Amino acid sequence: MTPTLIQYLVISLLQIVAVLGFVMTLVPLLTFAERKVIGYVQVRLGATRVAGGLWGAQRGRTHQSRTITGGLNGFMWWLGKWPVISILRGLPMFIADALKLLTKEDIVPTDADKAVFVLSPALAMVAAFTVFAAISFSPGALFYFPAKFPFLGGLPFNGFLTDINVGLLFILGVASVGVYGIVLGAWASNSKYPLLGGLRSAAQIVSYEVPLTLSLLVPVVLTGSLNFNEMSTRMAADVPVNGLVGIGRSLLMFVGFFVYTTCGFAETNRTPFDLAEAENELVAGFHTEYSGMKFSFFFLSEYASMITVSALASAFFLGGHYLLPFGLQPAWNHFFQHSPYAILAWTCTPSILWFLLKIFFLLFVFLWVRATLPRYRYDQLMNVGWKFLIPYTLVMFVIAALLRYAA
Amino acid sequence: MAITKVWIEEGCIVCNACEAECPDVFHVTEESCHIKGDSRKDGRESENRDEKAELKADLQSSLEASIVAAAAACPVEVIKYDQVASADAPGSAEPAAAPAVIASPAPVAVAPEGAPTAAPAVDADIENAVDAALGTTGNTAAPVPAPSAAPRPVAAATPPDPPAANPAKPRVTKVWIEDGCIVCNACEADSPEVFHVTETTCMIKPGVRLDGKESENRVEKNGLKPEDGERLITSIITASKGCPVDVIKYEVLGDAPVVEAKPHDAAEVAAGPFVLDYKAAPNRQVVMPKTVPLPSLHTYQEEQKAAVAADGAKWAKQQADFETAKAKALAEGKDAPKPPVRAVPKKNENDMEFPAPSEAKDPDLLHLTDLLDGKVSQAFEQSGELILQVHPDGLIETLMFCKGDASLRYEMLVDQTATHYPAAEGFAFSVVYQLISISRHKRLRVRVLVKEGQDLESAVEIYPSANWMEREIYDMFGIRFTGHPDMTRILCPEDWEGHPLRKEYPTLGWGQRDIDFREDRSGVLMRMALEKAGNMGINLKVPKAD
Amino acid sequence: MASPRYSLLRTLIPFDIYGGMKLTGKYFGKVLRQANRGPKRTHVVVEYPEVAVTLQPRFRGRLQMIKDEQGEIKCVCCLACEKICPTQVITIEKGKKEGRKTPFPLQYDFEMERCIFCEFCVESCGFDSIILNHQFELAGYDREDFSHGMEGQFQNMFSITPVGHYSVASED
Amino acid sequence: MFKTEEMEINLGPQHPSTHGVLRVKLHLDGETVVRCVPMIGYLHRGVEKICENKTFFQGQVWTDRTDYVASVSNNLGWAEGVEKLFGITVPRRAHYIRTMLTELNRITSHLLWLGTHALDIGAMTVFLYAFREREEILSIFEAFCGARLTTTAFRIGGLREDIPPGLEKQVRAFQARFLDCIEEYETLLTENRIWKKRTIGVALLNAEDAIALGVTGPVLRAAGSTYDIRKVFPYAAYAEMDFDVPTQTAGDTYARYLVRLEEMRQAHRIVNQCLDGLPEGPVMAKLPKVLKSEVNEVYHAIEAPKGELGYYFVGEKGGVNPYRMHIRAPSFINLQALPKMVEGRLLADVIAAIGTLDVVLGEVDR
Repeated sequence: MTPTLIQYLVISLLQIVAVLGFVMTLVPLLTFAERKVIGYVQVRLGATRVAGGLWGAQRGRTHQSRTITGGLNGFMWWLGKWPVISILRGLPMFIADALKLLTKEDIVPTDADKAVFVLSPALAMVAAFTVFAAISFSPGALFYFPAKFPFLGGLPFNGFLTDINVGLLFILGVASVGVYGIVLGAWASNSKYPLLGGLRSAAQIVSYEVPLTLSLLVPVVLTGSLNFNEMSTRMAADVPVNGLVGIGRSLLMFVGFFVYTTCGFAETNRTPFDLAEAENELVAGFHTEYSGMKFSFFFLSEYASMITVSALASAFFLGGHYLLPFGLQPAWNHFFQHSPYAILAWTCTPSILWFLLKIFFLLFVFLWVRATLPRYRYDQLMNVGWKFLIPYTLVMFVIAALLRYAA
Repeated sequence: MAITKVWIEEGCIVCNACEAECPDVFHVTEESCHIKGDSRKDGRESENRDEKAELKADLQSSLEASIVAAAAACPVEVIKYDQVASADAPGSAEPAAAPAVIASPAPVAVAPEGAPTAAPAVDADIENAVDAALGTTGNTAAPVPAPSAAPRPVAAATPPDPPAANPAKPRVTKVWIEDGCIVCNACEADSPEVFHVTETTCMIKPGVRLDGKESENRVEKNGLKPEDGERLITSIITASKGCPVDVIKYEVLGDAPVVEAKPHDAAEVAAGPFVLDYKAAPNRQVVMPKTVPLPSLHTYQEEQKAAVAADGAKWAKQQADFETAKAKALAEGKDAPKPPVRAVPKKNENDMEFPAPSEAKDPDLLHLTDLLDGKVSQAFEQSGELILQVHPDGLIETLMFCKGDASLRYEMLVDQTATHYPAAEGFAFSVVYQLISISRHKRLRVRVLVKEGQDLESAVEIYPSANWMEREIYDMFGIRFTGHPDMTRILCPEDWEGHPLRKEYPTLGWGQRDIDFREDRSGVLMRMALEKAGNMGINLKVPKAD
Repeated sequence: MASPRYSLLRTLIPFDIYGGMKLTGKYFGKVLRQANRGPKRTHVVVEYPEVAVTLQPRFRGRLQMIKDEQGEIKCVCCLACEKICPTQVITIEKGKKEGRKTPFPLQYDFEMERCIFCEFCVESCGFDSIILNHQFELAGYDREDFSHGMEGQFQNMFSITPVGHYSVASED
Repeated sequence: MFKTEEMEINLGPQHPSTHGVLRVKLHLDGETVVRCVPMIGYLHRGVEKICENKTFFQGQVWTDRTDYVASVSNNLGWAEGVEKLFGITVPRRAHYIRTMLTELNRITSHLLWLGTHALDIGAMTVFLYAFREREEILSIFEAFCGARLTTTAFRIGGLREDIPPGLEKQVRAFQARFLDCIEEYETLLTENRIWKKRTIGVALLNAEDAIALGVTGPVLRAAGSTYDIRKVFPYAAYAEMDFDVPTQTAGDTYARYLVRLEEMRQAHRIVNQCLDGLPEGPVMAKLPKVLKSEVNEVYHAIEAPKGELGYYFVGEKGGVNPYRMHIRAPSFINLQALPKMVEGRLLADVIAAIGTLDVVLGEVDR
């Protein structure tokens, strides 16, 4: 059933809202997760409550007033008694964070280039969010509108916006625009620390684009596709696991995954490569002069690109919508595809669940690494990129080509 | 004035307060407080309650202040004393009340017995006392604030009192506020008895008005009470002049006094009834030291020699006295008096023994003395430390020897600092260099004496670590070092005046703002300050209307 | 230190990073598996103010005056504390009281804002008439919160001030 | 058209990693430091002048506030300096307890250094792990003297009170698990490739320069010298203790890191020995009620966590306060070496160098 143009537009709009909503919810949640994960790693508790005391504004005051936050805090206090789910304590904090950023005073430095200063956070943000146009969260239609549904009855609602066959190229191209936001913002601040941060960031992102792309070429060469859905499907079904080639392919994917993640960390300015905003050296790096909503745009774009990088990694290395990573899915399918148990047979089919789980795990890894590792120095970072990662990825690329040839 | 006798009445609570004030006279034991034997003529140590022995003659006047202070400090007031007008007239033995309720020695306090060293020992106490008296903190000398409940005194409201009978006395008959008040409080600060500034406008207070209403008085133009009109004329005119929008109008009967418009700066408005006179502020009044505590073997030996000689002379005199007394007694046929007993030095009951300086025996010191022929003033050891004092000319040579000589090898200059001796003759500062030999595990202190305004040669060439230390010495003492790469201030700002660690520099810095950290909530500080300051002669002045 | 033979291997395979990640992961797992208020806790933070902070018996908090069994103030105004105080925050006004032999402090003015809690005053007191209590919450919204008096509105030289609501001061 | 010029940048006085109010004026060529000028004095409070106007007894509280992370060491220096000036003999038990607390304080100081230094280089978790142990030691201080940071722990002539009951158990409990904690820091840092890259060869200072610049403490020992005042001029009870002086030869940040970690282990050893060999007896010498000095001049140095901490006293006859008091602050002298360490290096190395020098600005400015 082919939709009419109007129907198509309406559905697309709904999909856009869904994807943006998903990302825009995930980003603040990620900030909350960052508090909690790093807190737990550091034998702390992270955020456990929002403003106010347990039940009212403050215990011990003569006027005990029950407030919304007070009730929430009481509930969260109760949550603290239960293992594991007590990590949800402080969850409303992400709303408070967002509110705080929205209501903060917006400061523009006197000597800043005002137009560019305002424009650059938007640029970074737009670049980071446009990328999601090409990311496919679910393998096919997420669900179909029921037949009785007015106007849209019987039409599919997809888990992606567009399924273009050069999705990867689109993503890489658009994502690299984000660096302009950082550099321009840093330059427009007319301040020395942001300038240093912006220069660092420009050099860093530009140089890490190369190994990032090269490492992504490994699965591309192996499967011969640039399309998200096709990539995981081919990985799961098309290429058989036979002998040396199959093992070699999995090994290569495994190594490539780590190389790609390393580059991804650098690409998103996360520890151990967060030189552009190294708070111990450059105060706050490129966004030193930014405040309020403008700052939060940079903030959002950084976390959005974390999601992008995770999504790419899970699609290209971790098997995408299938269960097993590194091209191991064919073996799994071989044994369980025709299993009498429905659940085992289901694990052989693509699902949005696997994809999201992988993304969440990778995001957790982002936070975990941040809590563990020190930071590289600027020149060392460049050395790692140019002298170590690029040769490494080139070798991998050649091996991938050979494997492809052998298969 | 002098104190001849001191005794302790019944009821001592063993609180140590007296010993803290005057350790030369009082000694607090487990049960009671004793008057020390050293200070008494009969040499016994007891409460002196029954025998009432006199104090030694030389202590009678010198310890007067501290005894008075101790008596005042005694919480149960059992310390009694006989005070006479002068030490030569011990006749009028009338127990005098303490001259002032001061808990610390007055500024005239003199330090312990026999010591040529005088006041500096108690400088801190004086300062503390003055501080406490003024209710100010260690480094503030701000105006004593008024109790918050008291109405603000009218600084400008005290005109020179004209004779009451003068019929031509000018007075203000009416005051009113024109339209346009900007609620600036300036008038209320000048004349709080007349004006009351509300949220929206300024009112004339009912207390001074004939009709007793509170309003702007713009329409009714009610008159002022005649007596208030007379009394407050200056302040009303001041307020009128001071009004930034000129809305305060008044009518005057008679010749209005000429009043200059007063600038409204914050400090003046905030001033309490008593303003501390800056130049007399206790923390700025620096009591310069009168002694030169420069440890030196020569001085110590001379002192010891003098002490031994004095002791011998005393003994000889005692013996001679005894001989004459004996001869006299024999001649008169009485029993011979007891022969004098030579006093045995007191046994040291404490775990404390003064480390006396001794002759240089260390090979390093001897070697250096040989090397620096004639440039060494003295070399001695004290507290297990080697001290070498050299002439300023020989300083660099000394340091070069210390570092370069194969048998010395003092590789590191760990510390360099100076001390100010304003009372010394012939020099003003001593600069000390602490050297260590890492390879030989030895320490050496090289000391030079510097005159005021004299430059020293920098040691940076020999010991690069002297760089910042010399800058610090320059910063703190003003001693310049020639040949230093960057002779600028290091800790203080570049434009700082004075050198803080000199003894003439007050603890309250020049140019420091007057911040009163202390809020006189209960008024206790105010009362005490007034009482004590009056007694101690501190300059608290009432601001004039000028 | 890495032996040269395996240095290439060590470079290629990040054992060092793995070790660190393992350690931090271990702590994450531990804290996650424990309830915040369970019997066994790995995390070191205390959920103040709901969970009380334990203080050592010698803790030096705010200055407090002591009364004896008859409810009489023990201070006899020997001014030892006033003299020893390095920051001069104590001012005592000495006075008399009916039926009391020793002097009576009309005012014991203690300026908590500048107190450094060194306990020299308690050490110098020969009558055990002052102690430093266990109040550690010494922040207030207004200067009046720091007022300490013996009479009238602020009878708090003998107890905890209202600002220290959460203090665990009653260890006696 | 193409003009290049050096960029002058002010690192501080408000900056996340200058550990207080240090201001370093940097001339940068790109990211390379051409010239580095440390500027100090922002926290100058005139401690020396204040102490000259306070009694020997009162002056101790100001030493708490110079190097506020090692206040017990400062108290020890003050107390021993005054004792040397007066010629006071301190009971042996007091010496042992002093030694124990000072070594625990060395651990807290090094833990704080480790945490902040690692945080400067970006490893944020070590900071919290180090503070976990530091808290425990601070509780021990609290049990001993009632305060955690500004301890005012010792008195002239000994201690105010003997150790409270239960303190020994508390210390032993800490001692039992502390070595494992050091292992944890090592797991996170010692072999970590990024940590090694950031620290090896960074902020080099060889022994000759260090001695010439008067640098003492772990920074000097990391350059190869064995100079440790605890061994060379023993004070307190160190003469009776069995411990090693850790040294390294590289003279870089990594070497200093290793030296300080090893010093913590040695401090752990000394604390154990103090606990085991704690003699019985009084803790306070018998002294007159009012201490009045004679004319004397002493310089007493102890091995503070940051280096040689010296107190220079001049006493006058009958004086109850020092005529002159001077603190030879190790941080002040060590900071002199900063330009030598960082000129010609990168901006990030300045951060590492400030961290590795372990300066406390309260002590630098006094």
